[in-house]
Amino acid sequence: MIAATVPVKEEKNYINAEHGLKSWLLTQDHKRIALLYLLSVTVFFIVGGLFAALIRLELTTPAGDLLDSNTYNKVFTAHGVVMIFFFLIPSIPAILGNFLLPLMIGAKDLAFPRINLLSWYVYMLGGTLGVVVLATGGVDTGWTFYTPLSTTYSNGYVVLTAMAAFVAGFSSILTGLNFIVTVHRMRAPGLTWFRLPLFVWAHYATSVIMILGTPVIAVTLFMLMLERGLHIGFFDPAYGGDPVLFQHLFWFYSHPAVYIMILPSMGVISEVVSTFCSKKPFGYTFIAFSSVAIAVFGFLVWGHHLYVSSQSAYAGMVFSILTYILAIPSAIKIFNWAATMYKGQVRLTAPMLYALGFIGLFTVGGLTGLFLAAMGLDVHVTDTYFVVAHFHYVMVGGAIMGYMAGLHYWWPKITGRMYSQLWAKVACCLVFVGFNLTFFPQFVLGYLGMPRRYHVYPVEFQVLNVLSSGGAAVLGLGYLIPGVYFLWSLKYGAKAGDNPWGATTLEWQTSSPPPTANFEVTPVVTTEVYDYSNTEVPHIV
Amino acid sequence: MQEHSEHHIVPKRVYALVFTTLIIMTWVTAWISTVDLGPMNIWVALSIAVFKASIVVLFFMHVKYGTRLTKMIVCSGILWLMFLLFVTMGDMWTRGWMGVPGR
Amino acid sequence: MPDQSFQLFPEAASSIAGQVDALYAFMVLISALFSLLIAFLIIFFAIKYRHRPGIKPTFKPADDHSIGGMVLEIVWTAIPLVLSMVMFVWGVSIYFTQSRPPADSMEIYVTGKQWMWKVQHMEGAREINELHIPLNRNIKLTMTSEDVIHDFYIPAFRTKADVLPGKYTTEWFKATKTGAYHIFCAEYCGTKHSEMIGTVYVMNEADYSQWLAAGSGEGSMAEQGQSLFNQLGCGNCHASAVNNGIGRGPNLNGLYGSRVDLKDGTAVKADESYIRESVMYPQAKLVAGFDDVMPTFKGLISDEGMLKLIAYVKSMGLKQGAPNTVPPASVTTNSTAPTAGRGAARAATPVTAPTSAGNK
Amino acid sequence: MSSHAASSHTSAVVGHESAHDPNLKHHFENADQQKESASIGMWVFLLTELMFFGGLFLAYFVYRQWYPAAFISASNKTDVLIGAINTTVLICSSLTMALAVHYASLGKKQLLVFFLIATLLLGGIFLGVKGYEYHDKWVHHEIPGEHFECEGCQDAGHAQLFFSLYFGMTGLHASHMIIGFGILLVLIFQANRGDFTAKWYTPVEMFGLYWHFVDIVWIFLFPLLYLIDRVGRPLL
Repeated sequence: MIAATVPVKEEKNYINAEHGLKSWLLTQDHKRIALLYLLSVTVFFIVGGLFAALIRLELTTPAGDLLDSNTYNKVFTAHGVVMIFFFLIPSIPAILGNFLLPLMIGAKDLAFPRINLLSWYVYMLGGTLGVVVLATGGVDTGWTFYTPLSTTYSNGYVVLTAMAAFVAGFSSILTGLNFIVTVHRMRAPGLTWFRLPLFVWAHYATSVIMILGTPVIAVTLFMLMLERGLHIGFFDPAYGGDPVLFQHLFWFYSHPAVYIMILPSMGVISEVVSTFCSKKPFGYTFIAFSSVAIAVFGFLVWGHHLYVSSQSAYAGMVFSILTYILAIPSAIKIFNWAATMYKGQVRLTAPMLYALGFIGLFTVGGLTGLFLAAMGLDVHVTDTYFVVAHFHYVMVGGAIMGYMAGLHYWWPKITGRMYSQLWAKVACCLVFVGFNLTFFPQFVLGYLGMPRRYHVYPVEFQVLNVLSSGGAAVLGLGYLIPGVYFLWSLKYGAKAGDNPWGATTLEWQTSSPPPTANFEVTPVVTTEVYDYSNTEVPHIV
Repeated sequence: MQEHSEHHIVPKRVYALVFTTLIIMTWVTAWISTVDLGPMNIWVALSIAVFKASIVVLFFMHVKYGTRLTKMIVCSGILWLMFLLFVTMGDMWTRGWMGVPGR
Repeated sequence: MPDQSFQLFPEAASSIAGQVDALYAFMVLISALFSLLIAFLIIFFAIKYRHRPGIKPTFKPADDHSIGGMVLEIVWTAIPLVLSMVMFVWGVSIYFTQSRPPADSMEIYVTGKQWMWKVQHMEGAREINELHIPLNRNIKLTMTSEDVIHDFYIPAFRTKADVLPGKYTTEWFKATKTGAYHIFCAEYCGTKHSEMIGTVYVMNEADYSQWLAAGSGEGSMAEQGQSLFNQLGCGNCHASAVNNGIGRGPNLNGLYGSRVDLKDGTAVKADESYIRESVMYPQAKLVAGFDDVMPTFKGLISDEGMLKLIAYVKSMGLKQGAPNTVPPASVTTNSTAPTAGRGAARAATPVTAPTSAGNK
Repeated sequence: MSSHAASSHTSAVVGHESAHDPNLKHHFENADQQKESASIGMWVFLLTELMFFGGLFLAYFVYRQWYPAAFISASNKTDVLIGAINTTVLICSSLTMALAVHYASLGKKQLLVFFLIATLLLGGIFLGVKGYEYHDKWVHHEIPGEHFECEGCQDAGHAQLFFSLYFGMTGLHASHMIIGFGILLVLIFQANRGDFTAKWYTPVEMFGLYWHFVDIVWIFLFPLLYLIDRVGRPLL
């Protein structure tokens, strides 16, 4: 679709511009760094997935017959740490955001390409530390590192694990910093704030959380390391320290971190839904501002994790009402996406299926969050499988569905190749069915009272656990298939055009894959970003 | 939106004034800690510190002459720090208010 | 043994359970309605407005205005907001019923440690990983932990509370059905977290008294607390139910629940946590009018021993039934008595040096 | 925007006119954009630094509120004279840093180098004095942990929290100073080599922001750690 005024002179693109390992490891091209992230994040996704498989296998029987208690605890800790710090948080921002942000705003690169590369190395350093912990015996604190268990009683490598998360946090800070400066200063001429794609708005909001929240978890882990390693106590009740203070500090980051995971997904969904309905997103400004509202108010609700932890009941009430208010921007997004489809030209391609799956699952995830925000109900269901089910609906049903939607949507742009729509849709359906089978029974289990992080459990919970494990197998298969057809497409996939979906955002105006400099000429934007009036609607099914 | 950061040369006189104020305030805050102010002690000390920090930010760090964006960034930093400090302290201050033992 | 048959909904065996279940049912209903609405809309639109090549779209950009963009935004902001405020108020009102123990509650003390629950009844009976309670009585648990954070959770009663080291938290319930129900530790507490479980037995009043009588050979908690009190030499300085002290420390009669004026001009309510802190960190909150002479008893008293002392101090505040039954003389013969463990063994030090035992 | 928008792309190429500026990175359109980006980036970074210290400040406020007696008596064990002198030293280094930036913007190389070196020396004095204080605490067993002692402290049990915070906060501050020290060495070398001109001295300016930030942290640490209620004690 690149216009006639800007002919593509040669086949050179960012992938074949240079060759050799060194050209990748020392690259400052945001697109190549995105691919480095894609590779490493996928490895951690597989590792985290294997731990999940072990957990579900163990829980098929009430007794602890596959793993001993200590190993089981290390396995779920590893699953949590790997999935959260090394997969979910970097997944969309560092891969898709990195690749697309400059393209979408018509820039040649992010503001600080070297810092971008540094962030990948910092991430890899954190990842390496994490792998060292896993290889040398793991840690059993849970990903929440609650004191005094982590500081005094745990028998694993707490300091090293905290160090891994600490280091990975800096990678996230560097990415967020880069995005903020880029959005402020690198936009193409004419690209005003309200012409920005919603994906960019979502990433801007995410970056705000990254740079303001991450340092707090960093200093919390710093204190944790001092206490565990050097006995310089900050939280130890033996000296009058307060373990609840640790929980405040921890959740000040870790609750907004949920929005680091979900906001970029929401950005993806806005793009995908708009493109495959060939229609400007309904309520563009509402969606854009709801992202910012979530980023700001997301910082004021963390105490809803602490209703039963001896936090003041008054503070609990304030956190509860703020949580309910925070639910509104998410609801607004969902309604706007649905309304975007009204009178659109809907094409149920693979990315669109994932996006619709996202809307459904995130709705359930969000609504069950309301259960947990209700103080009286939370007292019963907190720390049970209800919570586990809820946050998996948000993180797997939400964040990962959105990630898959984005990967399928921009795959032709990233690689210049098409994958099989049929297989992609089959995989999407498997993921949807498998996911619900895995996590819906956990809501029931949670209300029955099965606490989370239980290695052995009373026999009456077995049926639901077996259902859940069965679903996990289907879900795992659903995630394996894309790996196959994506790899297949690299060699055998049909060449994708510059704009195979009929999208309007700037990244589709350059070639697929884009050249190193992104655009031959810096684009000048003169119209709204979602103007479909002159775009052909390709029929893809 | 795109304000240009005009190359603003701050006169040396301003630096000298700020510096002198900082030094004086340092010794004032040290002295005032020996005065019995009861619970106001910490608030007086913090107010002096905030004043000192403000003039460093405004003049040494040139925020007074900076763009609107820089000012916004500084303000949002302060706002978020207040989120962290006051919301958490809010928990500590309101323990026991609602007649729930231990909470 | 709790019921082991397959269930989809937990047994409701406490006075609060019905209220929690009602809110749950309401929220399930609202959630189901919204989820189905969204699911219906996206499926319906996906079919109705599917792309058909060659057919011109009926949509014009102005259509978004014709279906009332702003009005819709307001509607779908306002409706969820109103519903969520209902949930908020409802949730809070249940929470306060659930977490404020009624004044007439029967007290039971719980100590968590990796990985067991130790229960002390006021009458003296003690049990591990089991909790026997009478039917239809308000029960208040006062809980603490010896090591990490635990959480005492009884699903059938729809209630739980974290159990923290170094402070006291509470939980109350009124069981409405006899039977046996699960106790779970709901806060991850290390290797055998999932084995830190127990059973609560709800019994008829008669069965309960019988059970209680069988297990209280060591005297009531307050009595045990009194002997510990004497052993540690607390009475040398503090006036108590049986002793006038010498006034170096505050009078403990009627202390529990009262307002204590502190040296720094502030005041605190004398609750369990305050009493504990005053024994472990005597200088942290100095009482107005007294000198800083009391040594710390940190490391000399076990958490269970501390609970007994608290039970004794509480009993001094009561108008009647203050246990004066144990004469101070019996202390010397009581060295193997129930405080047990490291606490009592090491408690010898302050006793042999009573002059150093100051007060607060 | 596809063909419609694409057709409206002007063919006027922006971004090549300043290609001769060796300090302009290829992906920026002009020097102004580059400088602005660096400045925003630095401020955003300082924002994260602020939140980073914020966690420790929060812990400080919570425990000070809970254990005022312990905090007063433990804080009274610090040496105000040394603290005040060190504060003065750090403020002086902030002044020299501000002047370094000032002369960099005027393109006066000699004065730039002079004031950078002055900043380095003052920073060094600060760290030296801090080291002396740490040593003193070490000698008096005031390091939290097994051998902790707090002679004459009221509520010694909780006083340990004060010293944990003292070392946590000043240690984190000192580590920022040490990092700054390293960067200063590089800047002095570059300035001396003549890398900076009146048109381009961004690294000096950005480092100035960092150095002032570290100064601000100390401006808060000094009253919070050294000056809690010294009523009835001599000033020095």
